[in-house]
Amino acid sequence: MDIDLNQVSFIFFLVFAGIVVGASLAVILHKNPVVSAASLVLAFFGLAGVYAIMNAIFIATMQVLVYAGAIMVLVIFVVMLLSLREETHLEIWKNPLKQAMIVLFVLVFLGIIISAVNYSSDIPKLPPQNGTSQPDYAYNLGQKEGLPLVAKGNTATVGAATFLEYLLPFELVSVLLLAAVIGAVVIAKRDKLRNL
Amino acid sequence: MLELFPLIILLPLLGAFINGLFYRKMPNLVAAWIGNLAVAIPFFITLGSLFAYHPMENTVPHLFTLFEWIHVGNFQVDFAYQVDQLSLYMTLIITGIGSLIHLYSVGYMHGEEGFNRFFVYLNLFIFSMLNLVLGDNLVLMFLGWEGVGLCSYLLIGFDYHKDSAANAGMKAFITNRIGDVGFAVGIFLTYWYVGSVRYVDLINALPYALPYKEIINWVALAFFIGAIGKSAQIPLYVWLPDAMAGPTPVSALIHAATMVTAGVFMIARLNPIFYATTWASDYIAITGAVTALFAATIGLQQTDIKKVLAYSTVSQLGYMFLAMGVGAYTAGMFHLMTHAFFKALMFLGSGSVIHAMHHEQDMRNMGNLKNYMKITWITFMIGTLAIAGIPPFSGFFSKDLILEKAYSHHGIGPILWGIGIAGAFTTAFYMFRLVFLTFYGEERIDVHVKKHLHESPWQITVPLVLLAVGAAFAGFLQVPHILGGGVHILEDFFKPVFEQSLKVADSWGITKEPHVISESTEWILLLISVGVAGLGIFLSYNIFQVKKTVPPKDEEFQGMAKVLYNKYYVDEIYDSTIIQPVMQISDALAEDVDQKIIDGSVLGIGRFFSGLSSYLRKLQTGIVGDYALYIVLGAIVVVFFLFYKGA
Amino acid sequence: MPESILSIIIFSPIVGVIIIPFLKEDTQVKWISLLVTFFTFIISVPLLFAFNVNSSELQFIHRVDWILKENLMIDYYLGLDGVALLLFVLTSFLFFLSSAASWTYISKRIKEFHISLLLLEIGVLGVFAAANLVLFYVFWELMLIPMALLIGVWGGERRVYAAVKFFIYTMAGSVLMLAAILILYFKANTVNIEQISTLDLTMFSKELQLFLFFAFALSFAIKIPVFPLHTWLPDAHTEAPTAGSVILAGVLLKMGTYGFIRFCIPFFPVISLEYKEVLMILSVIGIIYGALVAMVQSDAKKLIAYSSVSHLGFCTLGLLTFTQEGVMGGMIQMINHGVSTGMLFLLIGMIYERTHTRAIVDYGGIAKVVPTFSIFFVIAMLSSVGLPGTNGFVGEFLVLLGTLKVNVVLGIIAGTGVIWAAGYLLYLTKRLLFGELTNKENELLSDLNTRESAILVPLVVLIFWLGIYPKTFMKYLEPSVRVYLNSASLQAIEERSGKKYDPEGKPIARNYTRSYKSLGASVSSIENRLGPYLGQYAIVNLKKHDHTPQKEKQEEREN
Amino acid sequence: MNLISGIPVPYYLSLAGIMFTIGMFGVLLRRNAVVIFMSVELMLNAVNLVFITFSKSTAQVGGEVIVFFVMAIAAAEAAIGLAIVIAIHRQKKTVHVDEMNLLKW
Repeated sequence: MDIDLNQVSFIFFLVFAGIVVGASLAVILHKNPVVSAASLVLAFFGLAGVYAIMNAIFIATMQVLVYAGAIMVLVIFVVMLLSLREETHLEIWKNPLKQAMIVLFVLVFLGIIISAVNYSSDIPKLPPQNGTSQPDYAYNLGQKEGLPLVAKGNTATVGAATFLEYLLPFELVSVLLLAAVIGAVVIAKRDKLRNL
Repeated sequence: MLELFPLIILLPLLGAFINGLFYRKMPNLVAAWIGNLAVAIPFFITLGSLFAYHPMENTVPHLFTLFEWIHVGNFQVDFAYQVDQLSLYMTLIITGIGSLIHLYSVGYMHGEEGFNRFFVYLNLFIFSMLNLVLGDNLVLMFLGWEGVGLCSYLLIGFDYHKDSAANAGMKAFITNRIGDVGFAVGIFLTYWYVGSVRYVDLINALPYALPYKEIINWVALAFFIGAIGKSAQIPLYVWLPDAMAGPTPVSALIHAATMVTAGVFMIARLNPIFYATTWASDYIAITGAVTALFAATIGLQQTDIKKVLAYSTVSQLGYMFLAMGVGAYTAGMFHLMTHAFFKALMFLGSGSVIHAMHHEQDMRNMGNLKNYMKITWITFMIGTLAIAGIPPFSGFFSKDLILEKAYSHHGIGPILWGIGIAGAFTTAFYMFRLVFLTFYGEERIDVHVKKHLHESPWQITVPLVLLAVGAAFAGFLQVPHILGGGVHILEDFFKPVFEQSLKVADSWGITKEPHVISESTEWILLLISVGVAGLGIFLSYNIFQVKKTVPPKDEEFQGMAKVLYNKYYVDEIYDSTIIQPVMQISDALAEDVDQKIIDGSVLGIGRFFSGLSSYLRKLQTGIVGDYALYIVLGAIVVVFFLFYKGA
Repeated sequence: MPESILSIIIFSPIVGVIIIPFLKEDTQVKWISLLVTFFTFIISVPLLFAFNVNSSELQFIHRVDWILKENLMIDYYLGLDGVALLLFVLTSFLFFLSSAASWTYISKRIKEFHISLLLLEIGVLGVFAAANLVLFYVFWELMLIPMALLIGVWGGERRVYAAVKFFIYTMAGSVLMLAAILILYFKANTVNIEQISTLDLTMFSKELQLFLFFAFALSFAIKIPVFPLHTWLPDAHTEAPTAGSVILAGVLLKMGTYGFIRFCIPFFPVISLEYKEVLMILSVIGIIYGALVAMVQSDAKKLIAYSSVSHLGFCTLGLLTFTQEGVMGGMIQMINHGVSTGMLFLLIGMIYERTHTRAIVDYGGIAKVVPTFSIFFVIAMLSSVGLPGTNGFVGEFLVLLGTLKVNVVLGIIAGTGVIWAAGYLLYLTKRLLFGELTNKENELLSDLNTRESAILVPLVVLIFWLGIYPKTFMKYLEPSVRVYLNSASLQAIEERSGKKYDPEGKPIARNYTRSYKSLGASVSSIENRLGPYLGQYAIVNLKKHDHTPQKEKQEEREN
Repeated sequence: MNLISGIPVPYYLSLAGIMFTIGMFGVLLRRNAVVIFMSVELMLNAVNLVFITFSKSTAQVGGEVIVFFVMAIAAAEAAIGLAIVIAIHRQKKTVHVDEMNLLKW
């Protein structure tokens, strides 16, 4: 049963990974930005699948909602807004030296990453602490009426960790988002402000 | 009286201080009174102290301390003073002749601009000079030593608006400074070898210094360099003739009677060192003898009355050093005193002439002044006879004593004597040349000047007369025993000062046996010296009185006379061999080394980096993509480094 | 005296910095600046009386936890020893005079000028009072910026060039110093000056000691400046406004020599003894070189700037003799140079205010027009020449005395520096004051007014005070001299080498390194102190018994 | 061998690495600012994957929380970045980064 399930999840992993890689390549290789954006959405969906396989349900959901939904809509919206015409050919850097350098650097980078991955095969499993993720999600919230109060399940655990342990970063991020909203409005606005 | 001794030092300072603070508002008369009293009172105190001290019996110096000066580790120097025969003797000369010259200045400087300022400087000079002679340690002597140098600088440059005076002052100070470095090095060496700079300690340390016999010579030589500078000996004498740019009382006081003899005094004061020298004293004697003759020859052709006297001063100082070099300290000090009298007298006399002639100093424009200025003429004659060495005037006794001692000196004695005799002849000749050109012969005086020509006021003539008395009779303090049994007051007077060092030097076997001179030899020497003086006077009479020769105009000097008139071109030689090269080196250092090499290399580092960055900034294209590429490059390096380190 | 007296003095100029921006009138600004600097000076004077001259410890200590004491061990720690005390008071005094001297000299941006001046005062005072390296470094850098501004904003024609040069030069030095401080901190785990002075040296390898010593030495040598690193000085001095020049010459250069006294030599005695000849030779070159170059300068301020190179050469030379006489001379010379060169710069500034030219040829014969100025100038000049009776003599004489002991050749060469000094200074005086009045414009010069004379008179008093009764000042320096000499002695090196026992198996006595206080023990003879480091050109004394003073001798004889 | 849902950890990491590299290619090669922006998103997601992977493999929940934050920051970045693209397009009528070299001087 276990083995079967693993085989199934492995097959799913391969499928989703293929989607991610293929869609990613389409993002950077297609000359039409609209197609790129659509491919990116696809890649995000694939990635959400991978997350799901990893049993990170909350993040998988957020991936679909925030990335594939909100952010990509914004991107496509901008593409449309700017009415970027389909480019006649794939616009890349003209300088062959630069192209060679780019390819070389990136491949070197890839090599380093792959070889680094080989070293990561035996990451020590830390003893489960307050926020464990496997085998069952749990977050110890303290005591209530003498009984331990525990958050259970992936979403509950992540939520508990976010609002207990990472409350300050969370609040800072919210401030950052606010600033980004205001900044985006100011920057994207027409020159009226400048004339004030 | 000895308790009042601090006053001797403080009064001149006080005088200078008061006059200095209020010199712009003070009436001339008040300033003159303050200035004169500040020197006259110390003179009388000194006179009283002399008797209170009982110099003929007392052998222990009277020491007193005013206050602490510099105390560092072993180096203990105070404002402390030593009264003994030597310092009393010098103090008497300084305050005595100083008072007369102060009085004289009242008349001479009358109506001059800066009258008050003049007395400030004079009092300051007396103060420094007293520190020089009275200090109980070398550093205090050095204070006086440089202090008199400063006053000399200020007084030579008294008419600072004249370029020549300002330059002469500067020349005097810097030349003296060269000597001062020698003096300072001498002090340092003394301190490090002896551990003290006090004279009393010096004398006490002498018996233990036998292993350092060789070094003592070097120490003595260092001090002698100081003496060369201050006392205008070869090769540093060049400042003294130029110093005549100062007012005449200054020339009389500083550049004849007192300051320039400081070198001689210093050797006498440091007798523990100089007695113990083996070869250095010969250098001193030779330097002295050569200077005596050399300066005298220059004096032969000078036409400026003060320049003649200046060279004669250099020459007479040479005699004193000759005496010190051959170990005849009493003789040197004796000549110092007689010279102070007759040279001060002659300078003041020349000042009287110059004053009467409205600042005319060229002898070619004088003549027959004896009819106009009786007192000046007579007193001047006495001085001239004294310097020429005609008995019974003072110069005869002192010069004769020096020549006798030189002759009897071991080894090179007779040669020194020969040079001395030649100098004596030259001296007699040029001094009478001066007299004949000035006071006798035709009148070559400018008509405008002649109208006002008259004898000087009493402030000028009284000092002249008093000095003339001294110049005439001071010699009887020390009379050779072939002449009527002999008087040796001075020798006995100085005995306690030199005795102790002499004993040590004797015990080391340094004092060489002098040639024994028989009485007849002594007579011969005496007659020769009087004879050459007479010969010099006769020749001079023949040329300038009988033939009425007058020195030609500046550009008409010929041959040797031209060389002598131009002082052997020594100034020019110094200028081209020392001053110009130094200036050129300095120029080269300032322009090439400092600006180009040192600053250039510093700026070069800056230029290197700005050059480098002009290449590096080409990486800064401003295109986002390029920066992204650099980020990747940096990431590769960082990851690679971490990876390498982890592996 | 309150515990925080030093902090109060150091930061009292901040009052002015706060008030001045709110003032409207220029006169008010000047008055406030003058009052604040005067107040700073007045409250620093009692330190002189409260100072215990028998103790070599730091006094008036003010200590507060500063940066996370448990973890970093860096505290706010102020204290003064003798030499620092004199420089501290001199600083507050010269700032007061500078503020007064800028009364009419500065005509633009008066507010900003006085703010910079006051900030600079905080920095300089702090440098002399800091008792740990981090604090020292902070003040050292703090002083840099206002000084660069003073030169760069209120200077002459090439002011920006001079300011940048000054800034970069000093920065280049202080970067190395920062590196050395960090290394010291990480190795020794302390930045406390007292502790480092008695530290066990075995934790540093010889090479590291060499690096640390020269990192400090280079930084200080630039500041002094020692011979080949001096080229910023003439430019900075020439371009700076009067107040800037006075402070630069008066106290800023002293920070370099002070650094040698407090840091370089006590920290690394082995290296300083081994390399003292090198630094001595550089100092002597500086003396002669500075004097020769000064001789041919045509700009009066530049001339005096080069004379500073020469005079500071005497300072470092004296310090490196390691004789009592030389070190005392070097320290006294630090004060002297501040007084006499400061005064010369003040004077040049005063005449510049009237003529707006620094070229010497534009002057000549002005003594008749401005007699008071001339008197002051001649006094300052003579003090700079080192005439006995003035301050310059005491310093130079002692320095040369010490130098001759340890190295006869260098002593004599350095001695000739005195001749050159007379040369260039007299030549300058002659060209400025004496001779015929060549420039017609100068006939209308006005003489010094009361304010200007009042600035100069205290300096004249100091010149003669230091020259005639230097004991007043030397008594403060004596403990510092003892600490300095003992810390650079064989015994101290032995004690700091980590050995517990000497070759014979006896425990090594910790005479000097028990605590900082023990460094102030009385000084033994130089032969004992330096041993083989004394060098081959040193003079050896007569036998010991010749040192007994006259009095005892007499008693002996009577017995 | 460390497994997550039966799949070895290096698989996930390799996938992340490949994704990151592709994103990097996109950033470096493309000139269209919008596409570059999308490539950056790809890279961000690759990093997110790594976070999740380690979070799971070490049994720490913190990684997942961080990913959540990264998403929020990505949203903020998207807002600002696209606003800038719009502003630049309005000024220069182009979204090609090689024509925007204002970062010099």
